Amino acid sequence: MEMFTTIGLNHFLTISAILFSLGMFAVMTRKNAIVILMGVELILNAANINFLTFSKYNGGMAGVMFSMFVIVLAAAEAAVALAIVINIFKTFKTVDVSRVDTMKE
Amino acid sequence: MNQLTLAIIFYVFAALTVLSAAFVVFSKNIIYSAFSLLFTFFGVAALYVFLSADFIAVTQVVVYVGGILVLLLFGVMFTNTIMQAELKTDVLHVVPGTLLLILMIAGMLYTFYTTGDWMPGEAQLQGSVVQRIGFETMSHFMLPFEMASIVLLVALLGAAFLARFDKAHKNEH
Amino acid sequence: MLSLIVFLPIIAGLIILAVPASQKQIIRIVSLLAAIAQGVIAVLIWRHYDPTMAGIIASPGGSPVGSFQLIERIPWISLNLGSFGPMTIEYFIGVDGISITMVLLTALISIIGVLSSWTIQKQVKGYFILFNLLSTAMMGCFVALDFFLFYVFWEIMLLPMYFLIGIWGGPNREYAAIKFFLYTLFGSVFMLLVMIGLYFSVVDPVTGHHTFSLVAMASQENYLKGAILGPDSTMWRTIAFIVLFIGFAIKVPMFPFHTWLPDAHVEAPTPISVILAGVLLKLGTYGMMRINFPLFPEVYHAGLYVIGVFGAINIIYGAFCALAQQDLKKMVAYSSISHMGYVLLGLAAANSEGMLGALYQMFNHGTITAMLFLLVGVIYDRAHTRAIDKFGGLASYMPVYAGLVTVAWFASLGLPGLSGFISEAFVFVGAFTSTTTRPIAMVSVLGIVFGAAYLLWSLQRMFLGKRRPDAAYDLEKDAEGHEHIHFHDWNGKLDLDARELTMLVPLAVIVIALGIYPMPIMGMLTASINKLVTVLAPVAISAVN
Amino acid sequence: MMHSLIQLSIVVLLLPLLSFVVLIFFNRRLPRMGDFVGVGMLGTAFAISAYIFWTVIVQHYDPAYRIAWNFTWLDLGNVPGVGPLQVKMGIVIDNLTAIMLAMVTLISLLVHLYSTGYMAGDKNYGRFFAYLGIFTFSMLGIVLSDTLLSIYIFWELVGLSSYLLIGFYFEKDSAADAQKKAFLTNRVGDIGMWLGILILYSQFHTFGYQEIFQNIAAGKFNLSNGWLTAAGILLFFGCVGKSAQFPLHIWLPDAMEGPTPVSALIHAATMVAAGVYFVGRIFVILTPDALHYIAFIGAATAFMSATIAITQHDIKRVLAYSTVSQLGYMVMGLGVGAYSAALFHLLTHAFFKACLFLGSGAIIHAMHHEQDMRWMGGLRKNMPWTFATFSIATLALAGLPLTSGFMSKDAILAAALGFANVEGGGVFYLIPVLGFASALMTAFYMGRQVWLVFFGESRTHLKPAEAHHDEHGHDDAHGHDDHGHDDHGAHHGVHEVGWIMRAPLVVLATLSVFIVFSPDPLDGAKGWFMHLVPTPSTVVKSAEAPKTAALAATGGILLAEASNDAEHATVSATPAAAPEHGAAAEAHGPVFSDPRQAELAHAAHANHFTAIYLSSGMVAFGIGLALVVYAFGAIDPEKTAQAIRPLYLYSFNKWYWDEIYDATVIRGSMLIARALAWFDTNIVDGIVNGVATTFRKFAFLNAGFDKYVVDGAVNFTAFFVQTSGAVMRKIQTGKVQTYLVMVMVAVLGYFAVYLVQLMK
Repeated sequence: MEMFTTIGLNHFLTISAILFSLGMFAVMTRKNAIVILMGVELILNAANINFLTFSKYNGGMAGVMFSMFVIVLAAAEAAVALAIVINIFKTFKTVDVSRVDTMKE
Repeated sequence: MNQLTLAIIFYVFAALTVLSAAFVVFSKNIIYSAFSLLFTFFGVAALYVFLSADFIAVTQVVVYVGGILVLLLFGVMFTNTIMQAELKTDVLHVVPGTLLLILMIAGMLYTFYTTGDWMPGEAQLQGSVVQRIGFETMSHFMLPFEMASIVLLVALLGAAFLARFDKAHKNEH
Repeated sequence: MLSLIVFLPIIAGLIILAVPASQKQIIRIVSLLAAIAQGVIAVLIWRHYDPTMAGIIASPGGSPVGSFQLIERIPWISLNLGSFGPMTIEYFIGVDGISITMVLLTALISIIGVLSSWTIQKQVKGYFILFNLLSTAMMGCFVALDFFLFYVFWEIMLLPMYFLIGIWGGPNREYAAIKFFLYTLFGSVFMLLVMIGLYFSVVDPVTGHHTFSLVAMASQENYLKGAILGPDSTMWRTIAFIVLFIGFAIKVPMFPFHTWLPDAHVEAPTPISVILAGVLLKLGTYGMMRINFPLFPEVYHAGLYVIGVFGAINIIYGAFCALAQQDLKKMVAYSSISHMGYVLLGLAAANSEGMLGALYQMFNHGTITAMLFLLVGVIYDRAHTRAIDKFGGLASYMPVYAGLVTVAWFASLGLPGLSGFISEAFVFVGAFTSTTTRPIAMVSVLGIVFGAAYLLWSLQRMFLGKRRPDAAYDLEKDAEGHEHIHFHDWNGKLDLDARELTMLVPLAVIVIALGIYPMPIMGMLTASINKLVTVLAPVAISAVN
Repeated sequence: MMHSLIQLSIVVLLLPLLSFVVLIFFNRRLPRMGDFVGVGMLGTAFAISAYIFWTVIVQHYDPAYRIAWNFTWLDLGNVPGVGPLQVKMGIVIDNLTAIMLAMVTLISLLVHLYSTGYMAGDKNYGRFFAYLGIFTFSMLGIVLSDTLLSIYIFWELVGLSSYLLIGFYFEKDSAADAQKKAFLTNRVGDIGMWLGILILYSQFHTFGYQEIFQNIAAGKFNLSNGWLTAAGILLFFGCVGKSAQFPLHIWLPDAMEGPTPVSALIHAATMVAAGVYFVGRIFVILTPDALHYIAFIGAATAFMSATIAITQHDIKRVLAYSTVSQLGYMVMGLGVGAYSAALFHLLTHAFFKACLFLGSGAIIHAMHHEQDMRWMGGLRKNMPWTFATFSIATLALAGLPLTSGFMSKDAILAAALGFANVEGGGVFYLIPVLGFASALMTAFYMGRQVWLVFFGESRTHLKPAEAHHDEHGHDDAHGHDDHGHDDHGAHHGVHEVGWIMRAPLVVLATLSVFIVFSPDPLDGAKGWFMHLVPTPSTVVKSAEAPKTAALAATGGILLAEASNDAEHATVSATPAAAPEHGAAAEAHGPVFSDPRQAELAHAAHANHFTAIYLSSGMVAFGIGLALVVYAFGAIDPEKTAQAIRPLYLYSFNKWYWDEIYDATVIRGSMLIARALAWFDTNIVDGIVNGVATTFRKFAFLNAGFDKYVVDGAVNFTAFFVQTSGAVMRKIQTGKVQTYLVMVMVAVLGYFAVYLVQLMK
């Protein structure tokens, strides 16, 4: 019972793991490029949770700083990725990544 | 606030986060996914607060909800005819994806719960760390901070370049 | 001189190789010029030929090349085989009376063949290159005096013929081409074995080495005792004679090896039929006279009756088969079989008259059959059919054509005054004079009647009477009530045009001229024939053994 | 030097050839299609021939007159076993040649003239004269030939010209059939002749008559006597074909499909007589057995065709069978040894038969190509000239005294009687009996013909309508203008033919009178012909004759022709009969050393008057019978025909020979031909293809091993690489997510390994 009432490291890690897996699942299975991006955001969030969790329970500031940089990079990534998606849409008239397979031939 | 109240609040936000994330992933409608993502981000921000990172939580809300999510929504609207009855996304690799999903969660949880000795437990962060962030940024993490700013600048320029109108199209006007 | 006449066509072929394929007219003219040059040289050789020199065999104690003329002899391939001694293959060519007539015939038929090829439209370049190669090979066969060289030319000849039938032929051309090729190859494989056997059995009296020289081989004293084909090896000599004979008989073609001929003729384009019947068939009997008989005279003598019987079968069987044909070209092809039977019968007579008739028949059959096939080609060009029953009454509408057909047909049935008669007459004279073949000759004369029967019958069905209801042409009346005929898909001249006349009239003139006075050709032959008969006589053979 | 007569004869020979060459190439470019060329050339040829005739016959008047010239045509060199050998051609002029030369050129000239009228308007008018030219050339070649080879050559050339002329109206199928039939039938005969020539050549290596005769006389014929008989019979076979003797007579009646002048020239007067002429040339080498054979063939032919001629309706067909019958007489005459008489009959027959044919041509021409005698009648008044000449010729043919035919026919019949006596009766009496029976029938059918054509009333209107129609088509085929047949009931349109056609008739009728040939109307032997063309002595040794006598006999006729000098012509005046017996020769003809020949000559002479009485009686009876039947109507021919219907049909259908040949020879040949062609395609070629198939099957077997075992190993490697590549290729979808899945699988794999390591 104590395991559930006392919130500890493992709780956060569990949420992070679930978020990561869900993000991974979205990236793997969704055809829509934007949903894939959402998955990527989930993964990044899961990572951030991990950073902050270990930072809190270790007492170091590195995790906090890194999570800040991750957010910055996530913003940059989102901008660039969306620009690319829009270009893909312009070129292929779709954002279905399974149809964007010209390299196969 | 006693321990239990905190635990209950944690579980509420944890549930919010996980369930909304699951909805993001499993919903077939992109718009629903996008709005569900909003709740995920809020939930995560709440979890950050539990982790003594209130500044990060605020940043999370500002950047993700105010920036990235809006960006994603614009993306959705640019790439789909909004008047279309259903903005669906098809799936592929459902079976291997689901299997991997379960295996990953199971594997990671197994690892976490069997590895008990990576918590020192002595020097925990307590209270707000905004001041320390400021010190750290200007001292230890000076270079990464500057680099992050450059990366942001370059990314913004690049994104703007990529997403702009066709050059040739423009020249005609 | 002789090398020039042999290799001129190949030179022309090389020139054509350099001409772009689209320049069809240039290709044709180059070929024609080569053929005409060949003809001119052939006539020059003929004029300078000394008909008193016999050839055939090395004169005892005299020159090792015998009384051949225009000799060219250089070592071609020399190998030192260690214990076998040196092996020499010579480039050894020359002419005697037998080959000079064939050289003339080949040159003549080549010119006709090129002219007749003018209408070929498909892959002109390839066609003429092959044609020239064929021309060289034929000429080479007739002048080669080295067995190996002869064999090389003989095999070279097969290849272009195969392609010329197989590519430019009729609907069933592949079958005909492969049949021709396999048949002839079958014959020549054995020839190769016999050739090697002969090489190890014969010694050149001058050098003392083994030799492929046909002149040396024709003298029985040059054979080694104890060798595989030496004078005492009766069994092997008999076998060698028989397989060699079959090899040549396929080319003749002799019953029962004749079935490639009708197929090949029916499928081959007109110029190739002309070459095939005009020259190639003669190679079979030429080979017998040049190689088969002089090298194995005693077996030849033992087999006279059999050869004669096969000749008679050819004559009568060919005539009967021709009588039953509906396809004009097939009829002419069977008539060739019948006429080559006369050659065999003449060879079986083993006397001067018969041999002379046989050789003269070879020449005449060349010219007459060329005419026949050209005339068949003329009507096939116009009507796109060769069915004898699809005509009728043509004589009224195409008088010049009908006239030339009459000349050719009557020449073929052996009408006196035309060249075919003299050769047939001499064959019969010879065959009847020889007691061996006398009964055969008595039966063979039936061929005269049946020959006339199928030719006259086809003449009647095609040219006489009125247009048949299902004829291959339309009958039209003009405003003045004169009847004209019109062939579908034919816009050229109805009667013979200038090119066709250029081919046919000289042949007709030759046929008539040689029918009235045959000495220009016969005079070339007599010395060689008499010599050949002497060499083959049983007396001469027993004297050696 | 060449004798001038030889030179002239060469000119005569070549003139018609020149006419042929000019006309065949240029007839459409010449005015009048060049008929004047033909007529002019023939006129010149006849003039020269007449000069030769004058010189030889009138000036020399010598039974043994003979000049010859030969040249080397082919030189075969020094033939092993024979020595130097040449094939020679030559020309011989003796009395017979001179007479034949004049006869052929005269009739040819007359026919040329006649044709300018008869053939006028034909679209191939010029070509007709060209063909007449080559025919005349070939016929003169036969007459002048001095070797067996050259006579054979011209023999076949006559066959060719006959072929061309019979098929002159080649658009008609019947004409095309007839020309082919004629040529092929002749070829059958020619085979025999050629074999005969071959027998003689194989012994002597020469074709020359004189050399062969000398060699036989010298006993150099090394084969048995049977071979010599065979040679004679085989040579006679040429005559059987050309002179239309039984059993090869079938072509001649069909040959009437040719234009009528051609029938007169070729198929009555000259070409068909060539067979008789040729047998005359080789008469001396015929053995008694061969002569018997010839006599029987001749008698059978004469009788058979006479019976057929009785029932025919076509005016030309009656004449054609009569020609066959008369040729049978001549052959029979030769067979019984009456050489002179037979050749005499040849000459007289040529004139009167040509006259008859030209006369019938005139009638046909005037009747607008009506040939059926049943629809004629009463032409006497319309065509007096034709009637007169036709009648004279008819009397000559029937053999009534005062005509030429009487003399020659009587001589043959007398010889036949004598022959039967000499041979000892029995079956040999059949020959004179058949001869006299034929004489009777000849008189009957000729009387019938003259009466039907010239007497009585016109019967044109009796002609059935459909028959009319047929005749219309007939006319069209002839290419003549169609005058129509509106002259029913009377011969309004029938007029006497023009002078150019009338003149030849008159000339020929004149030549059918006895006085031309002999002063004594009852005995031809007293005439110049039988004096100048005496029966030569045989060179064949009779069994009973002593050898020396036979050799001596040959001395006279066989001239010193041993010289092979090509340019040297020998003229010899050695008489055929020994001149010392001149008086006897005058009375009894030549004196023979061969006892059989002498006996025959004597018997013929002895039976001379018997024959005259008998044959005159027969002729009178025959003509009388014809008058009784057709003039007085005492016997109804229709009813008689009904009464003896099988016989009538047998005769009317020409003894069914055409049908028999069609059923046996022609069908048989075609059957064999088809069978052999089938055999060739299916059996011979089938074996070839079968062998090929077998080899191919074996090759497939071999190839199977090669393909599946040897090549299989190689191919498997390639197959493996290819298949695995194909599987791998499936993974490379080009979709990033697929790769991600794999990466994750791999990561989880490592993770699992890590966990397992961790748990240890």
